[in-house]
Amino acid sequence: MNAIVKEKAVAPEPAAETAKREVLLKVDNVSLSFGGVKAITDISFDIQKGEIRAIIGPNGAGKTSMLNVINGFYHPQEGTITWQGKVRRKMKPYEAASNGIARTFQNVALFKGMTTLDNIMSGRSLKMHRNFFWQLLWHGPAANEEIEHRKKVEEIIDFLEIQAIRKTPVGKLPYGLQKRVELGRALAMEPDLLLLDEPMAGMNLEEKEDMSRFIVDVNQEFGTTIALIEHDMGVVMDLSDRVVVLDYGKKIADGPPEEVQANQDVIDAYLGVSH
Amino acid sequence: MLYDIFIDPFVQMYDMPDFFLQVLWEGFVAGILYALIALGFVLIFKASGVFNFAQGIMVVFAGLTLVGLNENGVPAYLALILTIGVMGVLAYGVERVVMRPLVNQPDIILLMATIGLTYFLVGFGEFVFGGEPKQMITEQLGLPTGSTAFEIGERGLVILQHIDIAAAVIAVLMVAALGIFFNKTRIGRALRAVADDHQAALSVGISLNQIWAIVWFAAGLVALATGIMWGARSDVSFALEIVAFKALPVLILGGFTSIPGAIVGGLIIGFGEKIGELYWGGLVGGGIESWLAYIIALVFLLFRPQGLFGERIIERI
Amino acid sequence: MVGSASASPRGENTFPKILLRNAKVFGDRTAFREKDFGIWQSWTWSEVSEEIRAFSIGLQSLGLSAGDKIAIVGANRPRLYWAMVAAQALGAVPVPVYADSVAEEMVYVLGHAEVTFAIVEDQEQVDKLLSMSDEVPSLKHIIYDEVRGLRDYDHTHLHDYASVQQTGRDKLAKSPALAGEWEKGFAGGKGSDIAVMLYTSGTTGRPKGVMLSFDNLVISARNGNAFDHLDETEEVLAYLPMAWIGDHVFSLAQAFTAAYCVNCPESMDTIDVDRREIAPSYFFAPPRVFENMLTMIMVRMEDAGKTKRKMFDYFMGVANKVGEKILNGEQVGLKDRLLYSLGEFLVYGPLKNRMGLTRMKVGYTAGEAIGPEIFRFYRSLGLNLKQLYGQTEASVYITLQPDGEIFGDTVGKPAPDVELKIAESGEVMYRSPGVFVGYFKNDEATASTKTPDGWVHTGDAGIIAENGHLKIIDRAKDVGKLNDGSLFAPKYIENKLKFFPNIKEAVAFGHERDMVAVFINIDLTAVGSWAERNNVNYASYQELAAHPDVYGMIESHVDQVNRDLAQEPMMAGAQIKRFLILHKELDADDGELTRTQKVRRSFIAERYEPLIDALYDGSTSKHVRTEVTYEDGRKGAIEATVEIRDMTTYDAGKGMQEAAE
Amino acid sequence: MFYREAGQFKTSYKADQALMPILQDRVGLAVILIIAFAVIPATANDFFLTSIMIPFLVFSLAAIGLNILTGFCGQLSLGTGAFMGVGAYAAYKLTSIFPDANVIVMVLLSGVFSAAIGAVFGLPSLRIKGLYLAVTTLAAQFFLEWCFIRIPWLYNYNASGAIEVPHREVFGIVASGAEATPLARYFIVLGITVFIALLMANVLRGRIGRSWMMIRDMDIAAELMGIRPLRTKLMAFAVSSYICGVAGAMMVFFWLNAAEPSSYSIRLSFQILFMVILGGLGSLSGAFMGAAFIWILPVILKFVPGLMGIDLAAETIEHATFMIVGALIIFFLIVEPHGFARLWAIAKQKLRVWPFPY
Repeated sequence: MNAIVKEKAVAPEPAAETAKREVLLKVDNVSLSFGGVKAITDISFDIQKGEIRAIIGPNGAGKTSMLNVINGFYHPQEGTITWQGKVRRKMKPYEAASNGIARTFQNVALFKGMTTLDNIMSGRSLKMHRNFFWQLLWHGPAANEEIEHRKKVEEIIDFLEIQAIRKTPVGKLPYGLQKRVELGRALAMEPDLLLLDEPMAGMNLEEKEDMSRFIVDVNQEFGTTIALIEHDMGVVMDLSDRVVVLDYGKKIADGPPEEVQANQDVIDAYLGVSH
Repeated sequence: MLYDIFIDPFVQMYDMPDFFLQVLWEGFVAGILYALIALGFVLIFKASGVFNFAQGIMVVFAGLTLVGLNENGVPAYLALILTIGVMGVLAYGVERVVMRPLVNQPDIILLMATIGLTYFLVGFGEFVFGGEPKQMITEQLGLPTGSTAFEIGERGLVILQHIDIAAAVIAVLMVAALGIFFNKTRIGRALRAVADDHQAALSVGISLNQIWAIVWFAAGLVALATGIMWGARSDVSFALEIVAFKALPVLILGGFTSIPGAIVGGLIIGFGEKIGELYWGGLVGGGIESWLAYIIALVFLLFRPQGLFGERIIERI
Repeated sequence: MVGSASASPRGENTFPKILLRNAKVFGDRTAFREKDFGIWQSWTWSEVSEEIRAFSIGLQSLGLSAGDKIAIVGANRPRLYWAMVAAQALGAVPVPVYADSVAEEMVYVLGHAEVTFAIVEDQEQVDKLLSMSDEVPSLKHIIYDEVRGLRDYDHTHLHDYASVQQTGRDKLAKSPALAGEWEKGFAGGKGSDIAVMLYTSGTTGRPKGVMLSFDNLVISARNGNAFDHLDETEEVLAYLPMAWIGDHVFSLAQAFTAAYCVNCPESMDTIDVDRREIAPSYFFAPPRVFENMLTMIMVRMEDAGKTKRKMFDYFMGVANKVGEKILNGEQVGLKDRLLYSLGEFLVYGPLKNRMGLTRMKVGYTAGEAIGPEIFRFYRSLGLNLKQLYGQTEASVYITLQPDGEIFGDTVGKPAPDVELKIAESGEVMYRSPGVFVGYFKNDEATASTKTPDGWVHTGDAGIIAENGHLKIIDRAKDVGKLNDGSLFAPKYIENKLKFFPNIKEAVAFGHERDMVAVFINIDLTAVGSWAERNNVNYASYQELAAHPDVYGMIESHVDQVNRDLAQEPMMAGAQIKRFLILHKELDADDGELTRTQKVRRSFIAERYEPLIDALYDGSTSKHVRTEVTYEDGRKGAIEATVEIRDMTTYDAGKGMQEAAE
Repeated sequence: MFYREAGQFKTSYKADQALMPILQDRVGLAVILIIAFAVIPATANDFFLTSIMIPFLVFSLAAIGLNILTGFCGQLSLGTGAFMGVGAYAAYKLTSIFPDANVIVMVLLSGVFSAAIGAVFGLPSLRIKGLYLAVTTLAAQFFLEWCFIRIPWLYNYNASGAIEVPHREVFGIVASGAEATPLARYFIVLGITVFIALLMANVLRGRIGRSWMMIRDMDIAAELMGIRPLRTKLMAFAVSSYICGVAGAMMVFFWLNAAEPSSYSIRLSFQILFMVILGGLGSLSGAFMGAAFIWILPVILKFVPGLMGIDLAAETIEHATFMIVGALIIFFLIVEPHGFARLWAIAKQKLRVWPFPY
């Protein structure tokens, strides 16, 4: 029954798909500066539903600033951001979450005092509603709510294969695992858009491969749209459907990996950057 | 009512300029003393990032030691020198016993340690010299007493205590001295290096421990001076401990690491407090001196969280 | 004793029937647990029977029918155990396969067994099977437990366990009569029917498919239960390969017949924690596991504070002196008793707690001879650890150590209903209800192993001691003679070496040679931590193995072994003359070990021929290059210059006085 | 060693999320409670109750209050004393306005007022962090202290300027006022403290407790995960102040009988802060340990010389005590900056892995 082999369909070709996909987030002519210093200059691009979108560029290209703009931590002086079809007003950082945007941080920003479990549970905060007085009682509604969310969290722990460190305080974990927990925390928010700020920074090859696998799985299993920053070209090229390249706060290229890779400006920008 | 709040005080200021001047002077002197205490805080904070709650007690302690020694028959000037010695020993001890083991601990822990130190010094001071208030040995130290009165307009009168003038002068001298110490001397520059960047300081071969001992000693001297001044105006007692908290709002205004800031902050608080008390305090039954300073600082904070001289903080992630 | 009566009703003769009985008698008792999503998910017997029924009917509708072979591939999971019974209910024969076996091995087994269905754990296994579907034309359907990563696969021949089960449930919902029919389906099942096919990872040649009937399993299982008074209150941990007879009997046959609870760990890296949480009352493990636990204990104690270590050593001394006596209920002085109970509080108790053996009523080790000192260590802690001697072909049980008759060097008396005899060749032979039906599609092998009147060749050389206990010397074919005629039993020597925590594996040579020489594998955990403590830096196993200090350490161990051997008249002639430390760890992926981690002597002999020559040509070092297979299947090679050391040997009987004590 | 966890497994999340998943802990707690509710009342004399147990419990509660704010939500406060004062004065007014109301209810109610005021002074915490925040709480401290002095209504215009606890009965038992028996007071204080501690334990293991710790550990990350900083911090301030308020009220009603503004001075604030720091930031059990240390140690020290036959002037001992406590505080900060709770945690871990070092 060679049948099986033949019929085993691989994941749909991204390139083919992208055309039809609807736009989730659109950035138009955004500029950002701190006290005169321009971090981002007139950048426009979009992120489509269900894709893995990479933002790459040499150090200091304004990648992180871009991310901070997207999730409302910085407010651009110029330009508009269209989120799910609506032009987004100036919003408070905490509103990003309720808008369905989750993120991880360049240098892990876990809650050091808590266990892996609690860290990921914290991702559910927005989805839990039992008020203070139920919490006082604990037994009954509050406990049930907790349990129902614990189930979700356990699925994530299972998904990321971190059962062994479930009850370990995150401070004690090796860097690679911390990154994984942070990803889990973001996943717990069940975001529409997941922002990953250098998810593989400071990882060894093996860890990088694991992380890549998880990122792809997240994208395929949950259909989560992912925008990730990485300055390791190699990784990005395998992972992402489309890539936007920044350099000195300006956009120098945008398109599918192979295209971008060929682009002369990109090559120049990366000259001297060892990869 | 509104009249009492918004008009009447200013009318009074106009009607009785002499009184107003007197108030300003009081504020000025109080400010100087706050500034002096704040100075002690700044010295230590600058060099070690430690918020030294014990500064207030060090003032009292210094004063007590001086007076105590004198009471036990030690001639004033010798007592003064001995006290300086004691402050030196204290500085060394603190560096050895408190600072060194607690290096790199979170602020709050160090803060707590200095409060622990406060307890210890209070206990120790009382243990040795007894708890009851003492008279500062102003004359013996050859500090001016008495007062001079100035005629303001007709029948207006402003009285300046000589000791206050002395206080002002000494304060100015001390600031000047510190300024020179920081900018001209090797250790002083080293100190600033430490304040800016521990690693850098270490790399140019400065022993942090040394530095700490020195700043604590410097702070000790400042405390002594403050103690004398303050003691001369009221008397030397642990009530001062509370007053020492006033240094906090001062620092808030001036910023934790700026010496000029400390002075300016001190004066602002000094003036604000006295004027507030004498012209508005009455409306709420007086005694607002006890908290006005903090409220001023609080309001100020809300608008400029980094202090007068501190630079702006940009949040990054 | 709770329910021990109900542990041995003879009525039901197949697992499906026993399942129904358990669902009736022990309906609300927990039958299976699995650590999943952070807690122990539990199923009662009635739930289990419902699950199995639904899945079984689901399989039926997929076309699984009597006589079909159905492969079971994956780690221990309730669903996989259930799948076996579900298949049996339809008259199909489950064929558990080692999940971690390399592709070729698996292809052979699946192909040889002509499996039509495969029930697998997850994507990894699915991919493996898909990749070999060309070589295994009989395979029609693959059913997986873990959905992850399989969404985009084509599902015409691929099914989700849950959905198959759902089909069953729906059908049942539609026609409740179905349940009855399903039960009727196996009501007529005979005990002589084939229950399961297990492929023995033979130390030589291709694996053989051992066909075991229900009678084989059910009867031996009941005997086993009766022998150790096991009932429905036991807790066991299912963590050994499902394809191995041991696990099959302990986690399925005995579990069903005694109706006790089977617990499946969360994952292989949480196994220690899971064992501690469950604290099995009936525990089975190959010597390797006990060796590792002991090594772990020793390593950790090395890192412990001075006083703690003193205390530990002292009380271990006490235990060594009186522990076993107390366990065997012999006379012991009051002082010792008190000391021992103090030790129990300070050391033994906590140790058992850490190992998760606190509640262990009886524990077995088998598959290989266990180092006598290791064995004694556990017994001296008050753990009723016993040896058994068994085989796939015997449905495990051949001999067992009865309580109170425990001797480190023997494997016990014949199990209930087992007849035992020693052939003139010295080979151990047995006959029992557990004796297998035959090798699948391999009559000549069957014939050569099993005599017409039902006696089975174990392939082990042994003697029956005066106390009626069987003593295994070695593999029959491995026992050899040195050129000077003195007896050479490699295993015996190897086990002596392997007792030292620092030595993980040892291979002895000497048959038809002038002297005994050995390969040694150091234990990376033990030696590694030793290296840390003595800040010896090393980058790889190879480097550490070659380190002079390590050599020195191993040399002292080998010397100790020689001293021991010298004390044993039979073995004195076979002392170790030369040894070397291998530059790589022996590894199943390279075919050097079997899947059950037994050394493949002959294979190693070929593979490392140059080294063996070097051992015997007197050279003091040898440069070698060796092919290796990495976990991900890539191949590579490692080179090294291996040092060889000479050993002094001792005259026979030297140090007899010690032995006399 | 004592922790034999083998065989303790959880088959439900409910069990897994229990306050004390480990059997031995539950047993330990049970023992402590039995001692507290049965043994001590049966054996202890009035002195032990009034000058050790009652104040110890009162301070423990206050420490829990401050711990919520500083230990769990990371907001440093020096205003604890004043917030306790608010509770005390509120309770005093309530009892004098509703003479027939149950005094215990009044005490519990008084916390609401300090909660409100606490929240108000918490407002700056949105923009102000760390030591700076400490100053704003100092403002609260001194301002409120001033209020206690300057607003005669608060103390019913007593000439003394102090508040004296009225005689009140609960179910026919004298609960407050001079005639109240130490035992009655003890039970009330114990009851309230245990009750509130339990409630807090619940809150802390749930969503809200987590949100506080999120703010404490990494406020930016917390915010980007949808935690509203102000709301969360204010809640911490309110809850913390409520508890401190109740503690303050208990302090005067069931311990001191009378109090004046100076009873709630900055000294008290520091005392409580020490209990929290030495006990261990972010630990409920730590609050109790800290309180025990800071309160009971001096009491013991007072008697040591007497017991050793040395007789010293009361104030000399007083001073010596000050020195020793101060020194010990520094000592413990050096030994274990994370407090007794951490020490216990370490010890417990050792016991769990015994005889292994890890």
